[in-house]
Amino acid sequence: MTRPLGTLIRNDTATRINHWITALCFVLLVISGLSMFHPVLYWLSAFFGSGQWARQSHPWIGVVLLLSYSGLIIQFWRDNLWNMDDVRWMMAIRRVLANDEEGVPEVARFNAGQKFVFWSMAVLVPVLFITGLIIWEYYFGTWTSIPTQRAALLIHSLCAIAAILVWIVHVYAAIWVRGSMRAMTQGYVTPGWAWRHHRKWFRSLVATGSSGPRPNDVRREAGE
Amino acid sequence: MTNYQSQNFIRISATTMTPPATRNHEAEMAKLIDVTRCIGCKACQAACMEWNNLRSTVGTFNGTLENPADLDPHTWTLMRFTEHENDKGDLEWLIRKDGCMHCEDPGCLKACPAPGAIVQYENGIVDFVSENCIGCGFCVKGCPFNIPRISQVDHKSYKCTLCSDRVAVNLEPACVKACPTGAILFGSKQNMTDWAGERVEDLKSRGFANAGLYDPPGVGGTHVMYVLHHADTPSIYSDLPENPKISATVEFWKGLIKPVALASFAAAVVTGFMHWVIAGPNEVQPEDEEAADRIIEGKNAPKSSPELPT
Amino acid sequence: MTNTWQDIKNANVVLVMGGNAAEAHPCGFKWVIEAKIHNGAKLIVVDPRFTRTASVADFYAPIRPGTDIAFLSGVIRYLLEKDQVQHEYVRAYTNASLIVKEGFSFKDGLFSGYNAETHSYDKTDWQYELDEQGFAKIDDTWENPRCVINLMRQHVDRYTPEMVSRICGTPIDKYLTICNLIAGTSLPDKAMTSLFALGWTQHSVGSQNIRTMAMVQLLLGNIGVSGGGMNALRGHSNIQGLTDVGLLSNQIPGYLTLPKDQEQTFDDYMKTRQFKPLRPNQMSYWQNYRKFFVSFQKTMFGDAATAENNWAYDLLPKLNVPMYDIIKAFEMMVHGEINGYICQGFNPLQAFPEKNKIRRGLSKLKYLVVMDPLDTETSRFWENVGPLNPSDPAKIETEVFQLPTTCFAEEDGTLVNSARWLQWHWKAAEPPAKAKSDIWIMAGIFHRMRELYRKEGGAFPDPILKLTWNYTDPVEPSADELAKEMNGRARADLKDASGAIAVKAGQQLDSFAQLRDDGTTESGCWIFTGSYTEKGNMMARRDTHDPRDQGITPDWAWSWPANRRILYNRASADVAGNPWNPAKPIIQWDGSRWVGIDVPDYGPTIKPSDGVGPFIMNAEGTGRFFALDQMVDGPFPEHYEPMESPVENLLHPKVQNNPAARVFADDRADFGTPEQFPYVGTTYRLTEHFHFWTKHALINAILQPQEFIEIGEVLANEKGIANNGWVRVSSKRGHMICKAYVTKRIKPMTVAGKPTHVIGVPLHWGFTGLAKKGYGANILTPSVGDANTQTPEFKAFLVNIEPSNGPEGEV
Amino acid sequence: MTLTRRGFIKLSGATLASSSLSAMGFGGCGVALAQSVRLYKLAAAKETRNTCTYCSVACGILIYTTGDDAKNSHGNIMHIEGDPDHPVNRGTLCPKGSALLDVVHSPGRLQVPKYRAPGTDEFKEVSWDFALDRIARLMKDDRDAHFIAKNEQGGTVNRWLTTGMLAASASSNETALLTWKVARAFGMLVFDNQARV
Repeated sequence: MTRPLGTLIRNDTATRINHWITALCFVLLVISGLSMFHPVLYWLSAFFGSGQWARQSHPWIGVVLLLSYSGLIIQFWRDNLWNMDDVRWMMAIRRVLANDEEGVPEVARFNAGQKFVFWSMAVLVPVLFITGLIIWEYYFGTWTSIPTQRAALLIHSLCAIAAILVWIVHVYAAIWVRGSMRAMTQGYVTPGWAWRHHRKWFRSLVATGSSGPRPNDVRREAGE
Repeated sequence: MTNYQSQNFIRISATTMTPPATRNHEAEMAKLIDVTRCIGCKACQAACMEWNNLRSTVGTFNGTLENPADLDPHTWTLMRFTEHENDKGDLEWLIRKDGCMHCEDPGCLKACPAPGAIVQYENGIVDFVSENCIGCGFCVKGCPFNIPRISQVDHKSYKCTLCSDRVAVNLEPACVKACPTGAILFGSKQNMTDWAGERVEDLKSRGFANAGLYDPPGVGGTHVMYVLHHADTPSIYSDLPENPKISATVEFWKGLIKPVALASFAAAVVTGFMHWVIAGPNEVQPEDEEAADRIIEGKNAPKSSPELPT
Repeated sequence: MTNTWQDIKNANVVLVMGGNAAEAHPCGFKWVIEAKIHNGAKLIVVDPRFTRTASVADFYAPIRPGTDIAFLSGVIRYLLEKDQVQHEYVRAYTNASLIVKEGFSFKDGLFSGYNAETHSYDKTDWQYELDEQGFAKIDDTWENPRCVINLMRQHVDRYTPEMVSRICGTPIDKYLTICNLIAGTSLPDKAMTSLFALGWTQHSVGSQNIRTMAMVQLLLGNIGVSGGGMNALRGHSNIQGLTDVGLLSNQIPGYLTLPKDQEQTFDDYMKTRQFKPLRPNQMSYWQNYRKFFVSFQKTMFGDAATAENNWAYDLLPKLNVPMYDIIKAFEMMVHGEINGYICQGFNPLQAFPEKNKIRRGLSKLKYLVVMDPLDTETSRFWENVGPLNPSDPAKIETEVFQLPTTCFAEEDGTLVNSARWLQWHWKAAEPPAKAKSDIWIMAGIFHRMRELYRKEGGAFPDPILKLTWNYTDPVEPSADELAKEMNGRARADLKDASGAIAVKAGQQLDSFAQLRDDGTTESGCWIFTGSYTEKGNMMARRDTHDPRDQGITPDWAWSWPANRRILYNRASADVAGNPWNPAKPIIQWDGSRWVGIDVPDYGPTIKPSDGVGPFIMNAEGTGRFFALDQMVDGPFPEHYEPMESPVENLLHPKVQNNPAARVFADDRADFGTPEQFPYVGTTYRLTEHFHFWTKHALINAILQPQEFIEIGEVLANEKGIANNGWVRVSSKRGHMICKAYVTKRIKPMTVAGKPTHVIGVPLHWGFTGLAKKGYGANILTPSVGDANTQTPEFKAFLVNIEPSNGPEGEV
Repeated sequence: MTLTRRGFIKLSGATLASSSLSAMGFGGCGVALAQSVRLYKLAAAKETRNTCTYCSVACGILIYTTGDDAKNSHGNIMHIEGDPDHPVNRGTLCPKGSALLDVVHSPGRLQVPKYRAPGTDEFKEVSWDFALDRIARLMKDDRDAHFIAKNEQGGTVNRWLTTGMLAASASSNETALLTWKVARAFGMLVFDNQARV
């Protein structure tokens, strides 16, 4: 991918592929899942050809999602570690929402909202996966008792609802914060974007002469 | 001649429709299984397999007389045997024909996400329409009696149809017809309930003080009912549920959560939209680029720059 | 069955003992349930196992296999002691009052006349005292100690409740409860029905088991009445018919018998078959024997049977032994005395006792012909199937023919059910591939034989060449034609007493009363006369009306004899002809004739005052407590232990087993002892299967897939046998390895103070079919039969049981 | 996923069918419901009255055969159930009777005459003529060699003991009479049926 001169790499190619695999899976899971969740959304199964196909595909897509999201976890977990700045950022959320990021604590690679999305999914995806296995009739229908399966179904649904809500936040944030989409499609952001939204990250790149997504000398950074 | 048309349904899975208001005067039918005159001969099982063209596989002896070992997509009814020693120390061999109870309020239908995969006719029969079944197994979780089974071949759910094809032409189900001792009877629910009352009286006169009819109110009554010698303890009959009802988990999952979830999705989307309207997009401003440039330039300037971290 | 299936619903007490009606005859058993629900009947089950019949019983008691005579003799003692008998019935309708000959006695387990060398009785003294006219002497006051009733009372006196309990293992309280329930039916308007089957017949005392119960029923006045009777629930769809048509070693159709060696002339033959009345005025219906026999011979040999040649008497084979039954046949076979064997729809390798002996016998044949719709083990006896059938084909020189036949759905014809109904059935489809009917095959063999004898001559061809074969289609005679042949027709114009022609020559007969002994009538089976008349096929009738709703449907099919549905129905009314039970009359005297819902088993216009007894086939006209010389092992039933028994005979240790039973030397050598084989084995059917047939039917193979035995929890614990674990069950004659079903339904019984365990062996598995392969129960059973009928003793023998590692350990 | 290729094709076919019915929209609900009940399968089958072949209750049965007996229609038995008119069983059948269809069509039904030669370990298909000719030959040779016309005392006995026969238990009376006639014409006495076992 060509990148205009002077821009910063927000997400490298592998990350972006990983993300979009995850995103695709998630969307498909939402579609197929919702088609089995509420009668008024059953028509969503038509995207899969039929309800039978939607039902059949859903768990397999879930498996892919789990693997794919695991990749994201590996890549992102360190940058999503929570710290006191995040608390302060959260306290200043009203200013953030008002598009006024001055006076908000400087943000490193990810802000608290992004971290919330990341960690929510990091919890919800495995729970969805495990409960999903329990209710995967074809392979595991006889592995657990029916009351367990009923509980699993309920937990699966609740987690899915939560995940969808988180996802809505995530998608809206991507739409709302201009430039974010390009960061995940083409991978780069302008220095001004980085300055505006992730000033701390920006500074660390500049300081190490890195063009992103991570500072050049990680050890030194870590050693500080 | 045997097709039920939409007016004949009182419940259809995964729909939000209102049951048809016409044809509201058909008698509810019911099968009455008089456990006290059942000899466990399995004629009902054989007749069911024969009529419905079902053949499970030849299994193995499993330490009981129950064969196949469990209900399966080819075994829609199964005799279950319990060797029960009563208070007096006498043996009672309790034999129960297991199978779909055709609940008035069917848990399977409630749980089913596929429109029209499970239907209930006005005569009370709860039937699976395989063409619409998506094989999710939710009916298995929804059923308070553990009846439906998912085929490993076509991934669809199967259970007793109460011989809806025979009943549709006003015949009794195959198991009912076959039963040598009249332990399975079929008629209007009213008729069956009345007859059960007579049976219970006879049983009480023979020393079964707790004889009674099993027509569990928790699922709104059933269209398959049992006469039990010990109606106070149904669970001794191979775990017949004491007070079956649709699990609270299922009720919650298929009840409150559905609208709440949709509403919360809508709310989230609307909130986002309103935020957009009110606050608008968060765009990078020229000042931001300038500030950034300054930093970058500063970085490229002599190392003495005070602004830079070390 | 003396009564019909539906008639069971009229019973007040149903006693199922010596059978398992719910499992073996579920659809007939519905009438027991009907009796319970609509007639308030009590169901009593006496069985070594708590069966599916017991599961719906009002009262169940266990009994050790092979001790039914002790149990029922005790019931007789109880009834006499409590005086709960139907007095009027017993006096008028039984031989209670007749006086027995002086020489008859019973001592230490033996009746008078025993010959220890031949294991048989000289039965000369088993008779009544006769007066000058040859009639039996009688004492209606019962004061004469030689009255049958007094001898019987004396005979059963030893069967006290304590003794019964010690022999049978039945707890005394349970036993007395049952006695009390049974005794309740001594009231004239109460009836008990006895439902039994092979649980009584398959013993070395089988016939006497049934006789004891019949005596109980006579005491209670329960024979001939609605809801009563002795009801043998026959096993196979037409085993009644095959017996009626005399397909037994010593029989001629209609319960006539083949001549014996010593009956060299026809007159000799008739001498023992005249059945002169033993009391004045009695019908003694067998007096007509000659008519039945001559008419039969005319059917067989037509014009070749003449008065001059004694109706072709010599064309029939004569017997030098009582009979060549199956046990005798296989005894001969293992000794190389039989070269050829034909099995028509029969699977002896599975069905006969001591399977290993059967295989040895078959292996010595020159040829074996198997006609069957199914692939039977017998037809593959030469195959090596490992331990399940350890034959060495290379060493077996038998030529085997496996001939495919039609099944029920592919042919017309009649079957006789347990209630003696002849029901016509119609062909529904063609047989598979090249399968042919048994009629076609038998005709094919006959025609080829006849051709060979015509061409080549040979040993005594006369009966073959003279056999009547005038069928329209000689290759495959139609069922209709054969049915007409059995009914019989007039060979000449038959005139009635007034000289008018009653039946024209060539017409079908209406009744066996029309048969003559002058050669002018013919009938292939006299008891079936009336089944296919000039009016048509009576067996195909389908009118369901049931007058009085009492379980008699006179116009449904046809019942032998004479379309009579309840045998001995004259006994349903008192001496004056009024029904004992006015609520359920069968026939009654209306002042001029007998009227009612059934055909009277009696002369229709015989006045009650004539004193003709209701049991018209018996020479004295009454039911018999004392059986005269009709049984080989005694005129009264006596408890003898099974040939293999865990205990000694408590009544007479010196006479342990039935002294009149025929036991071949090598079979006796194969009996085990309680030291080696301490448990009682008993074989039986399961309701999901029919013998060895339904393992070929997929549904039934699914419903009961694999061989197992049943064992009580106590013994299983003692032996370390787990439910669903493998066990090795053995007898002196062989062993089987199969699964164990550890159950609460078999409990140890205390017999003679010791715990006795029963092991149940269902019999349905073999090495062909769709179910899992198995050994078959008869690998264990002994080769010995009932003294009278040679029915094998399948229900009581000795076994041992051990845990096993399963069939792998075996191979 | 354990979907085999063949299964995949089948499933795709089904999918195509159902999706074309539902056309992206609101499921296939309305269309499918109209066919929710299986057609009553006996509507035009031929009905024949018969008697159950197993025990002696002799339940009345109705055999249903495909086709209308037209010349070109080779009827196939497709269902058997109880005859409600029959006074004893009144339409009921036991587990054996209810499964009669499976014995009629059992894979264990014999199709052709077979012969096993001495010392061999297999059955070979033979013609009926071969089988019956050979049986007659064996029987005649045995009868001629071992027939007993007179006993040791010189009395006429006319019996043949070296070949025996077991008659069936489920064959008709008519078969029984014919069998009796043939067996006794030969002089057979080793002759029994299943009455006792």
